[in-house]
Amino acid sequence: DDDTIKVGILHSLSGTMAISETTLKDAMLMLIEEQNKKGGLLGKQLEAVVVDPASDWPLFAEKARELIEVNGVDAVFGCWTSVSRKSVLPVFEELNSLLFYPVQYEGEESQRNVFYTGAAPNQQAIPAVDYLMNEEGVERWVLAGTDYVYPRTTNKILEAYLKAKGVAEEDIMINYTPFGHSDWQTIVSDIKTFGSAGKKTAVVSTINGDANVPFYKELANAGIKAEDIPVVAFSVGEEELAGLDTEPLVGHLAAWNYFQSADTDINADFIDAWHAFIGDEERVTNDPMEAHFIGFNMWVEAVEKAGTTDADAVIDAIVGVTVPNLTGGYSAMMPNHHITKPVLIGEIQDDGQFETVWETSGTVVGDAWSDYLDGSKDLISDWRAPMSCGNFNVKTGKCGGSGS
Amino acid sequence: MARATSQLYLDGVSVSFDGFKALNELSLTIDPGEMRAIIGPNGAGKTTMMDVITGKTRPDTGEVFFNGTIDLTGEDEAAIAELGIGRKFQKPTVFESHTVWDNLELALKAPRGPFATLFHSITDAEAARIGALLETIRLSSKRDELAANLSHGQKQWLEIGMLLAQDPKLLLVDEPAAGMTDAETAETAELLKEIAMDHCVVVVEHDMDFVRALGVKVTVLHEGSVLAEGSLDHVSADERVVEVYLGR
Amino acid sequence: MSLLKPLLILFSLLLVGVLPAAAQSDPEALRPLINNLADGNYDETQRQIEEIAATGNAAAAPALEALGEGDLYFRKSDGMVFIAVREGKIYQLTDPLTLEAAGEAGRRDVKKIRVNNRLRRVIRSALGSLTLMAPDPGVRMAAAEAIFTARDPDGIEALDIALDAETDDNVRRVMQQARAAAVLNSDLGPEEKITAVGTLSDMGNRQALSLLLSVQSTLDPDVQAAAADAISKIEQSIAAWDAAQNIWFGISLGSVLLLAAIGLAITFGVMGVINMAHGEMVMIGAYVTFVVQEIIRTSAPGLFEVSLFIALPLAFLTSGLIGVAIERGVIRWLYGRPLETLLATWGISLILQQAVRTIFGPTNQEVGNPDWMSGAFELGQMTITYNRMWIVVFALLVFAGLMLVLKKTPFGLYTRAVTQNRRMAASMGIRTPWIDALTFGLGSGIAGIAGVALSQIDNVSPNLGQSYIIDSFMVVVFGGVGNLWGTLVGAMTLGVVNKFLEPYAGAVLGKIFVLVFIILFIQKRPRGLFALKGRAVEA
Amino acid sequence: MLKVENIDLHYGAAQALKSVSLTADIGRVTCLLGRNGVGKTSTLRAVAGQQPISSGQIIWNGEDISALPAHARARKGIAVVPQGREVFPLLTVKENLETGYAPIKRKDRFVPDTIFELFPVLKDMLSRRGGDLSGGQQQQLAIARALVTRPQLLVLDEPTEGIQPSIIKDIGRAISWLRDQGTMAIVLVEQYFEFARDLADDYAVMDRGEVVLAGTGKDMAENEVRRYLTV
Amino acid sequence: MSSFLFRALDARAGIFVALMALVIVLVPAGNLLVPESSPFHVPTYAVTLMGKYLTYALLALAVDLVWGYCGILSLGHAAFFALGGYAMGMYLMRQIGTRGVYGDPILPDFMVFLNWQELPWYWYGFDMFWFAALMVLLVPGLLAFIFGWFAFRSRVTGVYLSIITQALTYALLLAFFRNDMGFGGNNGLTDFKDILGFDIQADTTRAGLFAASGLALVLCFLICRSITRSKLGKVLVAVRDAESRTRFLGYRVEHYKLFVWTLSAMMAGIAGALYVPQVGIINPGEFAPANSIEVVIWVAVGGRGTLVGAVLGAVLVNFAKTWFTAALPEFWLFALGGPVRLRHTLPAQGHSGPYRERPIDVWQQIGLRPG
Ligand SMILES: Nc1ncnc2c1ncn2[C@@H]1O[C@H](COP(=O)(O)OP(=O)(O)OP(=O)(O)O)[C@@H](O)[C@H]1O
Ligand SMILES: Nc1ncnc2c1ncn2[C@@H]1O[C@H](COP(=O)(O)OP(=O)(O)OP(=O)(O)O)[C@@H](O)[C@H]1O
Ligand SMILES: [Mg+2]
Ligand SMILES: [Mg+2]
Repeated sequence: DDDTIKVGILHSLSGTMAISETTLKDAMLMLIEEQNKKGGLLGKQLEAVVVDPASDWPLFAEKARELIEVNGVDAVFGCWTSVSRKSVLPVFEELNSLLFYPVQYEGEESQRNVFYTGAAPNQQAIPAVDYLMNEEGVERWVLAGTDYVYPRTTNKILEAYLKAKGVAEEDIMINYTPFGHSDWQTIVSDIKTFGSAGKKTAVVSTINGDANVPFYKELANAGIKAEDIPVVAFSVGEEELAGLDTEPLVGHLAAWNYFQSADTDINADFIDAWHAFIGDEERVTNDPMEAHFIGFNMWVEAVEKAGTTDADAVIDAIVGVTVPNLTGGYSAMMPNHHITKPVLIGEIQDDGQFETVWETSGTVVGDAWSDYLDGSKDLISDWRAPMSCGNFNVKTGKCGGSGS
Repeated sequence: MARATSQLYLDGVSVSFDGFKALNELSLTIDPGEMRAIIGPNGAGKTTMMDVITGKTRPDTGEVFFNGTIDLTGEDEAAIAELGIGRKFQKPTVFESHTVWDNLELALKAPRGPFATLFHSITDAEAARIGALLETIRLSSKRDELAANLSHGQKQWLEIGMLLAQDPKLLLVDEPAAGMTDAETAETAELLKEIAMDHCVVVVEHDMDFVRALGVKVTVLHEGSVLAEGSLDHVSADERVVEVYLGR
Repeated sequence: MSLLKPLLILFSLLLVGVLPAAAQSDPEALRPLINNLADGNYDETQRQIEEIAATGNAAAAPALEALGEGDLYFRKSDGMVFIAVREGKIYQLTDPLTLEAAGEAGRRDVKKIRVNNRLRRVIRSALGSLTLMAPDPGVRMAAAEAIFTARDPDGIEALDIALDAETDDNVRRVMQQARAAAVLNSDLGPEEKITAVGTLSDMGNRQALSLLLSVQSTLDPDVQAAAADAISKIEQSIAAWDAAQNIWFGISLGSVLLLAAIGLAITFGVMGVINMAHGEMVMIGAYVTFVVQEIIRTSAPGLFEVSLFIALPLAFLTSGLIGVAIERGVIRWLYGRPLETLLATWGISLILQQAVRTIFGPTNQEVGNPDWMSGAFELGQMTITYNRMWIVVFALLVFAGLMLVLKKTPFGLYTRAVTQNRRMAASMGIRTPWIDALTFGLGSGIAGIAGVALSQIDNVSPNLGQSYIIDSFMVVVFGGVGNLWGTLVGAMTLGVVNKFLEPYAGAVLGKIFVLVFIILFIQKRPRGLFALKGRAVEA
Repeated sequence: MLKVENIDLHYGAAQALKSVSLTADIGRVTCLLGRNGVGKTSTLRAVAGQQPISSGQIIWNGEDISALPAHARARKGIAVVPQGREVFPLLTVKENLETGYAPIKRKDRFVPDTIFELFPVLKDMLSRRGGDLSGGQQQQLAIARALVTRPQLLVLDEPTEGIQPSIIKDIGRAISWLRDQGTMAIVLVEQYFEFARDLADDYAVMDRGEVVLAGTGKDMAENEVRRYLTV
Repeated sequence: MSSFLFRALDARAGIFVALMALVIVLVPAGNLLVPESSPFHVPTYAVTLMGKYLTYALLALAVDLVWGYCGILSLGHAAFFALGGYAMGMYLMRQIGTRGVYGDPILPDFMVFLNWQELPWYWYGFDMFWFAALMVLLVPGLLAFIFGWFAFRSRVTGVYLSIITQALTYALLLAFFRNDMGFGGNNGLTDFKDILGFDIQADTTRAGLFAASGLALVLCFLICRSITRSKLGKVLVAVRDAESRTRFLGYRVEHYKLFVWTLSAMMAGIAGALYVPQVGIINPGEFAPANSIEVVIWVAVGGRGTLVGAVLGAVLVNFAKTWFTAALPEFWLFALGGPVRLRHTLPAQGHSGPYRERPIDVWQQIGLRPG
């Protein structure tokens, strides 16, 4: 039927990732509903098509194909883990459709059909480390993460960055744990030991998902206070805190581009709308939700600009589109398909919210390619004509990476 | 000396379970072609002895030799079976989800390796042999029944059939007449005697009429070792045998 | 939130009431300083705090306390500073010095004075010197500890006064340690410093070590030598304690495994049902805890400390009844078909997960730790967290209780008889359907109470069960199916092995090694650690 | 007293019993004889409730028990010694005996001394697992276990199988002693003709799922019966 | 030999093979030859989907061979599937050449961005298809052989075996998650470009892969069928029912088990290798113990010990999963859990099936309980 524009929602509603992704599905449904209230898009109503890839990576590809080929959606909002995104990439490329990806990730990617509305490492990790170094005087670093690509890459970047800042090898401790790790006794005690060497120590945590709750519980019980050894996390948001008694965790940090506590009218409206939509005053908002908010509005604007939902037209139209974000500023879609975002450092409060203790003065442009990794420091991405390349090598002047 | 010419040779075999001696310095020699009846009270160690011979239980001490030269204590069950020792269990154990026919086919003497069985197709001679065995054990009418659906006695018969199908050099038969009518018992005795003409047989039984019908040398076990040996009349006259086994 | 205010006032009154009269001469003198807190960045705020502390005026304590807690606000209209507590859409204001009610304000009328970790540290040490003379030994202890971490030489004077007055030996010791820390950071003479090193060396723990390491380079050569001695002494004793700590970690992990597996030791070990829904029973137990706490939070906050004791029987009943329902509805048709029980219970586990997801939402739920389950105590150089300790105790109690039921009651005997030969058990007059249902209910109920315990250390989410199911099966099988002692020893062994591997191999490789260890171990003992032997088993 | 009236029994599609009728009175031993596979065990299973019947009635002490589950029948005083022993392999001998407490009153929950007099070997092996016993020992345990329930109807399926001669004699004496107590009806399936003949007050012979001959023990004519027992 | 394969082709198998042949021809034809406007056109989406089902069916077949016939309940077969998949994935990665994002001619992208300097030795040779194809068989086969050699010789049976197979796949899962292993960590291997020179996204390639999966399935089906119908098949069933009795007949049970176990692992490997190019990704998630359990469920739904049933079960359950995850995204687990449960609540065997008759023997099969 041609009287609606279909939007695909590709978030796991069952399996291990449902815990995070279900909320995003609801957020998308809300955004679509609101847009329809405003009269839809190009005079048509939007229709959400929800599927459940069930936290199963190959199923993501299958479902993406189904959305595009069978349901004929014009854009897809979805994925959380990197591997799910990697799994669907070829599908979007082959069928030339659009994916808006709302989660912070390790970078090192820029694809024509994908728009990265979450943070790249330079929009999250590096400012956080800067903050700890400058404000808290941290000299010794524990980089603790779950053993997969995002933490590995982020830690690689951070390690390079810290060394560049003169931090000695022995002042960096790197530790990886399996997914869903639940017994943190040894690691917490190691952190305590590492932190007792007489230098101010902090933990940079890329611990993923469910493992955070037992980690923080152990941390709190072992009496590690934020004043002594602060932990700054990149994957812990309001949603994760909802499962925790935050009283003992006050002062630990997180770096994001959005906090629910952001004191702006647009955010207050967003939260009100969310509570009304979900029918629960207690439900929190979080950064990936904001990313979808931004991504969705950018898509709407680009479609309006292009006058069509045709993928090529939208891809051309969307670069440069600027929409308000929820923290009071504006975010723009950059030629590398990443967006500009402010970086906020927040401290955990006893009510489960974050309070912003520091923020960048303006917005930061997301880097597809890190300046701190050998393979990628010469790469740039620009999807505008004439370059139209995701991995242009400024040294060789050629599109197609850094290899010889 | 005795060992070299024997078919089966046990010397000083002891087995204990958590301190309880099931076999106690048991020595026994079976000559080639001999049939031997073994009797003895419940718990005397008869079944345990068979377990030791067939590799199911390892003796704590003692020697077990087959054919005078082959040390059985070092072999596993399959190897011992391949050497030519077949066994009927006290409690009938057959392959319940196979038909009676297939039970016999599996037991039939033939190469036992995986590749041999993979490419095996049944020959006329084998089919005829199975047919004959079915007659002998009177299960022709049940040949396509699953073994699970047999009555207790029929399973006993099927197991005897499987033992015959293996055509082993040495047959160990644990209570073949249990659960059979008197007439069938007599018949079983005839059958065993026939087999004993060119095989070596060791029979365990509590039915004295059956043992008498076999008419062979009898060994009485008691508390894991030999109490008496000789003809049935000879051992029945032994006071101790009457005391512990036959009763008054 | 609403609780906080009266508490705060009470606390402050306690402080104010007993401080030496001189120090609290004129609270109003502080007002401009306090109001100054309203402006400026963190650096400025820090200076203000230090200035306030320098007055030595204890009346400033409540304000600083509130600042640290994030409860200090300023009114946008006039820049006045208040302690504010949010009630719904408005804030209740309290004067920070007189602690009298000061009206209310709308959400947009006041602004919070921001603090970060650095400021909290500053506040803590400021409060330390202000509260050294408090009547409550706990407060004095905290104050001394604050000075210890702050290592601020300015505290020495206050400490000396406080030490003279101190009556409590424990507090006195901590004060001396705090003094030693401050001394090492000061420019006092070498004698003083060597004594201080001695005090720290006796203290012997990581904090002392950390302190010595950080000041070592700044010391005179003599003192440095003493410090080096102290450091190596402390390091030695810590190494020995580390091994003990590892064993403790292992036992504590083992107890978690035991708790997770013990219900399975019944449904799977005793009954032979490959119960894939076991994890969900644990999960349900955890959700029961959540619901209990939620109800307590809204209608009887005073009961929070005993919430777990209320949750235990309820979790047992809930999971147990669900277990009975599953047994009656599904499993009983499948006895003798264990592999199909695998399928059926797998289906059930999916349904239960999704049901919980539908009812409670997919996200984590907050289950709080009562006070007696929070924090830690020191045993020598070992830190033992209360929640872990109680879980170890609890796991052993559950184990003992279960052992009693299975070994010493007719119910246990009948259960084992039924699983060994259902038909014959019925002919002996045992009501097999009852026994089946009750046994499955018992196993599920035990899983439920395990859930109560696990809610204290892990996530409460629909996935909770999934994360324990594999480990549980490993434990039961490793220990030997059908043997409860095996489950106990198996769980503890795997826990300790894991914790000894982890420091060397890392958590990921450590876990892999444990799995490989299990595989190899089963080769050696094909029927588990406590294998049943003999004819009875092979037959 | 037990009255089995015209029962049919099927295993799947195969019919194992055709209109079998049988009675057993208190204070009498009823013997059931027949070749392998004629349906003796099936009849006993029907009585004990281990196998459902497809038609007919089983009446015990005037009550129709055909639809009761096995455990309810045990509670009405029916005890079985099954073919193939079926002791609980992982329970100790003592525990095996204690399973017999299930259907009886609390005050009766002890193992009568007569049982150990009859089977002294069990007394020595109380803590050994049932499955570890020798075949004959298991058989003794199975009989003892049934007696612990103080049954009013004792159903024995080939109780002498695998038992040494002296104990067979003891069991024979025990059965007549139990009969003489006058509190118990006994149904005995036996292949061992002389043993059966010596004990039988009544007898029935089965063939191909039917009762083909029945009468009192006194007129149990050897030849006629033997005809059905030979091949 | 001919008689060996011939034995497989009785009427039932014949029907199955004929049907499969039809599918193998018609589906690609419907995709490539029938114009898109026609109602008989088979969309590419459907071809890939069905191709995936076929590889799952092959995996289910492999499980049925060891479980249905030999009583070895493997809760770790996904490991062999995934290893086969990785072998193929490595080949596909090497085929990318300079088309990766970094354009490195040798190193796959994930190695470049984690600063690997050179290709690890175990990646050598995977640029050649024949080598990769060999590894698809050898790696799972060898692992299965070594694992089985020890386990069967030590007479690990029943649940103990099941659980250590689970431990095996779980350990591999964790190992492959590690970035240090050199297999791309959690992200696994993706972004494949072509296979044997054909563009992996082309419709013709997809149709070809579909046909290849179908052929592999038919071939493996015939092999399994001739095995189960041979005397060896009877020995397997005997082992399943009464392992120790089989030994006393002189059969070396461990050799039999090892034979089918290894064979089955290799089939699983083939299935994995065909799966990867069709779904476009292989990552450690494939090792997840839950996956192995799911395979067992397919087999059980279709009917254990029937081969055809395994194939049907796999296709059926996966079709249901595809359908429900789209149609009832929030509730598909209820929908899937429900039937699995209901089907088994029905007293399948009436009241006097062999199972009720002899509970102990079935218990024995998995070693839970003595007979
Ligand atoms: N695993 C074991 N643990 C303990 N005792 C055992 C074990 N196996 C056998 N026994 C004991 O060893 C003794 C010998 O048993 P065995 O089965 O050999 O006797 P048997 O002579 O065959 O008796 P029957 O005539 O009753 O069959 C018995 O007392 C039995 O209880
Ligand atoms: N579980 C079963 N399933 C199907 N058929 C069975 C089953 N059990 C027994 N039968 C068949 O029923 C018939 C009667 O068996 P039953 O066990 O009652 O015989 P029986 O008289 O006790 O013989 P026996 O003297 O050998 O113990 C036999 O032909 C047997 O094949
Ligand atoms: Mg015996
Ligand atoms: Mg019978």
